[in-house]
Amino acid sequence: MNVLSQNVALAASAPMVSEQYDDARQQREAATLGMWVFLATEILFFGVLFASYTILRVLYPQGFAVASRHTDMLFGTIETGVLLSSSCLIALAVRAVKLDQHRVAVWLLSATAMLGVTFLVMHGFEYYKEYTEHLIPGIDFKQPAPRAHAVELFFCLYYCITGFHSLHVTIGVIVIVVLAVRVKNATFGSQRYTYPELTALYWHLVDIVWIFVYPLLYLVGRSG
Amino acid sequence: MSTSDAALAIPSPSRSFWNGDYGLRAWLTTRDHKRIAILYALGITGFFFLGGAAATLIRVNLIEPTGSLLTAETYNKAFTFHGVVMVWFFLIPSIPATLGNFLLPLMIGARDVAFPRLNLASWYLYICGGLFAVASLLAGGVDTGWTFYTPFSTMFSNSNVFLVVIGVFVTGFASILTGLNFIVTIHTLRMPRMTWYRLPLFVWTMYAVSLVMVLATPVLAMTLALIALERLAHLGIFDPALGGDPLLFQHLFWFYSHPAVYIMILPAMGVVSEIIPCFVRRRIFGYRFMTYSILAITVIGFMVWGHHMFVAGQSMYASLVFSIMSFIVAVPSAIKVFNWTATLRKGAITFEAPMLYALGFIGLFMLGGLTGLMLAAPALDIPLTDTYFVVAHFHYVMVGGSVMAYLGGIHYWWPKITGKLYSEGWARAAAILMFFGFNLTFFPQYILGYEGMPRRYHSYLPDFQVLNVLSSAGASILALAYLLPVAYLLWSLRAGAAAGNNPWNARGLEWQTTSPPPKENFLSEPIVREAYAYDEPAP
Amino acid sequence: MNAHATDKVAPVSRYLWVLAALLALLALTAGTALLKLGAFNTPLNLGISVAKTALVMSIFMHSTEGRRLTFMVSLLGFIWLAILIGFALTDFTTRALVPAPW
Amino acid sequence: MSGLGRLLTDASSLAPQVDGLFWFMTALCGAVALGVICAIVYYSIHYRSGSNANRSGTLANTLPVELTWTLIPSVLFVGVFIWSLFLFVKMHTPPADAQTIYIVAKQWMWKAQHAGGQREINTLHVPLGEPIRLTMTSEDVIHSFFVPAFRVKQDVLPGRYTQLWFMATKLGSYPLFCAEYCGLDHSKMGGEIVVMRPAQFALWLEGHLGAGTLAAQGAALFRAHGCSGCHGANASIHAPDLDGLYGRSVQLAGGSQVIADDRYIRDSILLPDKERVAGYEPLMPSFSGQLSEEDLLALLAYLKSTSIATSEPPAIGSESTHEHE
Repeated sequence: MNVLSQNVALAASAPMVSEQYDDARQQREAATLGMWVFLATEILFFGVLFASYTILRVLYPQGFAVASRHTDMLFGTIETGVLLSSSCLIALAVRAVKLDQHRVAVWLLSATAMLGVTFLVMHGFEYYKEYTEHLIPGIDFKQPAPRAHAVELFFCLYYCITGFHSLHVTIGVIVIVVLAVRVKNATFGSQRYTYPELTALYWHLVDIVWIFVYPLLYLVGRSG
Repeated sequence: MSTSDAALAIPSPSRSFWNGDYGLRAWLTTRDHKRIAILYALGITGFFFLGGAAATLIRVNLIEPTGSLLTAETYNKAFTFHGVVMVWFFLIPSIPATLGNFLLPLMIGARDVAFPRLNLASWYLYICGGLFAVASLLAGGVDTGWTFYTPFSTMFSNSNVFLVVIGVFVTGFASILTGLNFIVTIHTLRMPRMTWYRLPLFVWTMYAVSLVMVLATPVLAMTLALIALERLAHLGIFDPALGGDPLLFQHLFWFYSHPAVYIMILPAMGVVSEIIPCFVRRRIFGYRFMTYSILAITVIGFMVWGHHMFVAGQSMYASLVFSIMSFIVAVPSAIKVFNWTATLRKGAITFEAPMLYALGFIGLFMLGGLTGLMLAAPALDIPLTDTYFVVAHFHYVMVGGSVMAYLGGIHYWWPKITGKLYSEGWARAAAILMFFGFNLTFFPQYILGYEGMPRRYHSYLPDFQVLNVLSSAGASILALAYLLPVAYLLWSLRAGAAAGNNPWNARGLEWQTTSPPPKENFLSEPIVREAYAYDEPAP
Repeated sequence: MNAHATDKVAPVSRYLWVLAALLALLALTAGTALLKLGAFNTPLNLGISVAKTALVMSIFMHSTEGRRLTFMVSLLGFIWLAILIGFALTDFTTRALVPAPW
Repeated sequence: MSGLGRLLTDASSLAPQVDGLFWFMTALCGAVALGVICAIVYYSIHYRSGSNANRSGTLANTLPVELTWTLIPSVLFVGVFIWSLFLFVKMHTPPADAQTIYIVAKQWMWKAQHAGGQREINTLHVPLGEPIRLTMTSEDVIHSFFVPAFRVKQDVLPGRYTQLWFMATKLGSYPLFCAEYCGLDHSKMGGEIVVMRPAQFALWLEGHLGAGTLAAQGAALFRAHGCSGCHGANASIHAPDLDGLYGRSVQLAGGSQVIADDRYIRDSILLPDKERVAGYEPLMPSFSGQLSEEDLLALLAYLKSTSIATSEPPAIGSESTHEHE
């Protein structure tokens, strides 16, 4: 992510069009397309975890339902709301940049980053709670039967998925903070908004991943 | 013909991309796609000979049924290193990262790729991953085989699996970023009149291969990351002792590693599609069908991975689905072979070294492909899989196919890249030697496999010895044939005649600039016409 | 594309409405998860997730507004993930059927 | 090449059929390859630069040609696929009257258990002309049971049973290989399959009797590990009666049904709560780690034997047992 966004960003924010491009429009199209291709690879990075989840859930349907009930649905739901809201805010921030409303954009970006941090902090609490409940596979996993095996497998995936996702949130927050600073310095505006747009695309993808994580990890077997 | 217009060329060495900023620092910070291609070529050549050294150990060990040269442990580490290095550090980046990097912008009339800085970053990732692989060797090697099957790789192997897995993970990012770069380049940086159906087929294959790299490599990277985590934290997703499923690993692994075969062979098809029309002096037969077949291979190639798992304990029904898909994906490959052959008809064929490599490619690739068809039939795959039949099959495709095409491409574009002509006689001799050495090495392995000799065997029944000795004899010829080009190509840099801008009188935009090209690729705007317009005079 | 950026900016209300819809879908998915729907819980949850994703991609990410290429690329990752999961499931869902039905 | 003869023997009922497909495809592929190579050589000579061949009249419309060489291979491929499909299904479907022999693989040896309790390592004796089903599992990593002369191969996985069948048709001994890379001594993990006349095989079985039949060993384990304490006839705890369980359809607590086959019984011993029978409390502890793979197979043989005694279809794998008791 870093290499790409920096590269794309530098290409987009450079005062002149890079030598390989004919004009700014071509450069912008290239950067946008590059970001979308990158997002496709991100989906497949997460896809491995989702595929593993699907297969293991097919093998242990009831075990996964039991395991899912160990997660904190209230936290999960609030976290989802937080990410959805942050997604809206960053979309509005890009809109503000395009309208040269720099102060508004900085505020919106700061709020987005704050929501991202909120998400991470809440997740930290969740991890702590699971630690106290001995739900850490391989390190400290003590669950009474029934279905301890499947519960352990579920939590393997739980940590891989949420950990990998939190890594993305962390990177996103950093990128957004950098963006906010640069918007404050009026680097971007109605004539140059590729970098803000690409940052937002990335953040939306992080949100989309969570939209699927939420029902798959938190909502299985809630009714049973 | 080959030097006819050398006299007309205006040698302008001061403007070439080789000149200008000299020095290590200038090269290591370059953003010029042509210099990055040279950097890749150096890395790839190094890894090719490293992997080749491992292959030499393997073949020498197998001369005797008891395998007396190496211990079983060293042998296992040798074939693992051979596989890992040849697949990820030679074959995958070979044509795309060298010839692709060099030629793609030239062929579409662009000044560079879309993200030059990213391009350089890819090279650093590739080298960094390679260093991890070499470090794993220095630390004592890895004994899992390049396929890292679980639970052996996660719970049983005591070797440096972690290091090599990290190496492949890192180099995977190089692959992904190169693919991303190429896709964006082809979409946005084509010259105004360079429409999709005027693109040389090499560019089409670069586009297809980029799609595969972008869509498959992430799956490998994450799967290997999970392997690393299983070793570190005993996660158990792939470990049956903890309720996981080892076949899940195989599915994820082959979801990448089968399309990876197309990463290796599609660019080779692209190179051959450039060489043949040039030396036949004719348009390629069925250009449109060639593009459709490239796309068909790309997409359907993602739906056949289960044919690696017919005896692995996969459901019988899944095997049948993957089997029919594997037969289907063979059709577009067959079309390509027929079209290349049909291109020869009514031509005026000359047999310079690149053409010899291309013809060798067709023969060897066809044999590899047809035996692949036998392996796609699950009833035949049962006795043949995991034997030398499979080893022979994929070496025909990857070495007989990809490496022959890579060398053909290097010879074809060498005058463009370096501005020098190599010794045609030596080049032809090497190509012919390679063809025979290759067949002597690998054809006996088909018979060995049919007789039932399993692969990855450090020692074997005496019954198999005659064919193994033949194979090792072939390998020594092959090794010599691979060393020859290094010698005469390097010699040409010193003593070769000036090549001129278009020594083969080829079409394609890359031949309209100087040899070697200037840093900005074109000093004057090239003229775009249909690809392979050999029935019209060169512009 | 050459036009000034302000020409094609959607009103703020549109974003807020979409957020409201997303939060409503979130409430719906959390609520129905607590109902005993048997085998239908998961498909319903996933259906709602797809709807949410469609909203985010089309409105927030503008995936349908620019070039058609962008839209196609935006689907690429999902399609390939479907290939991965779909073909892998052909194995895991039919393993128990050992004897052939014919 | 003396080896060719020994190794290429078609010593099972499946081998000639596999060979038939193999040689058909070899001929087909060879014909295609030969055709293309001949075309390349002919064109290369005839249309070499400077020859006075007629070069006029190149095809303007290539579509018909392209379609021809798209459709013909497609039809051929589908034909071969269908042929292969029927053979593949046959190779996967053991005949109903096949005797079962149990195989346990470990780094780096093959252990076999006959129904009569006879055990052998790295050698497997089988009777001529009788279908044999191998039920196989691994104690550690993935191995693969490969007998080239029979043209059969099947990976052997830890934590699972896979099966393979063959019917030997020629007397003699044939090499057995491990075909899936399994670590240090992978290449040494072999042995031989000895095909004997049924009468001789019976004698061999008699001469190698172990501690009772496999089912009897299983019954002993059933008592020793306390299984009978709950599942036995006079047990005070409410646990399902296992007599005649094998092969029956079981109603699970989740509402679904499952056939009590090898996999189900294995999983129920090791992961009792994975698929619990409807109407019983989840009281059974996991026996994971307490029973070796061989013990599990003995228990399986015991449960099967109770099923055979009570159900209609005659003895699967118990014939030899009765003969020699």
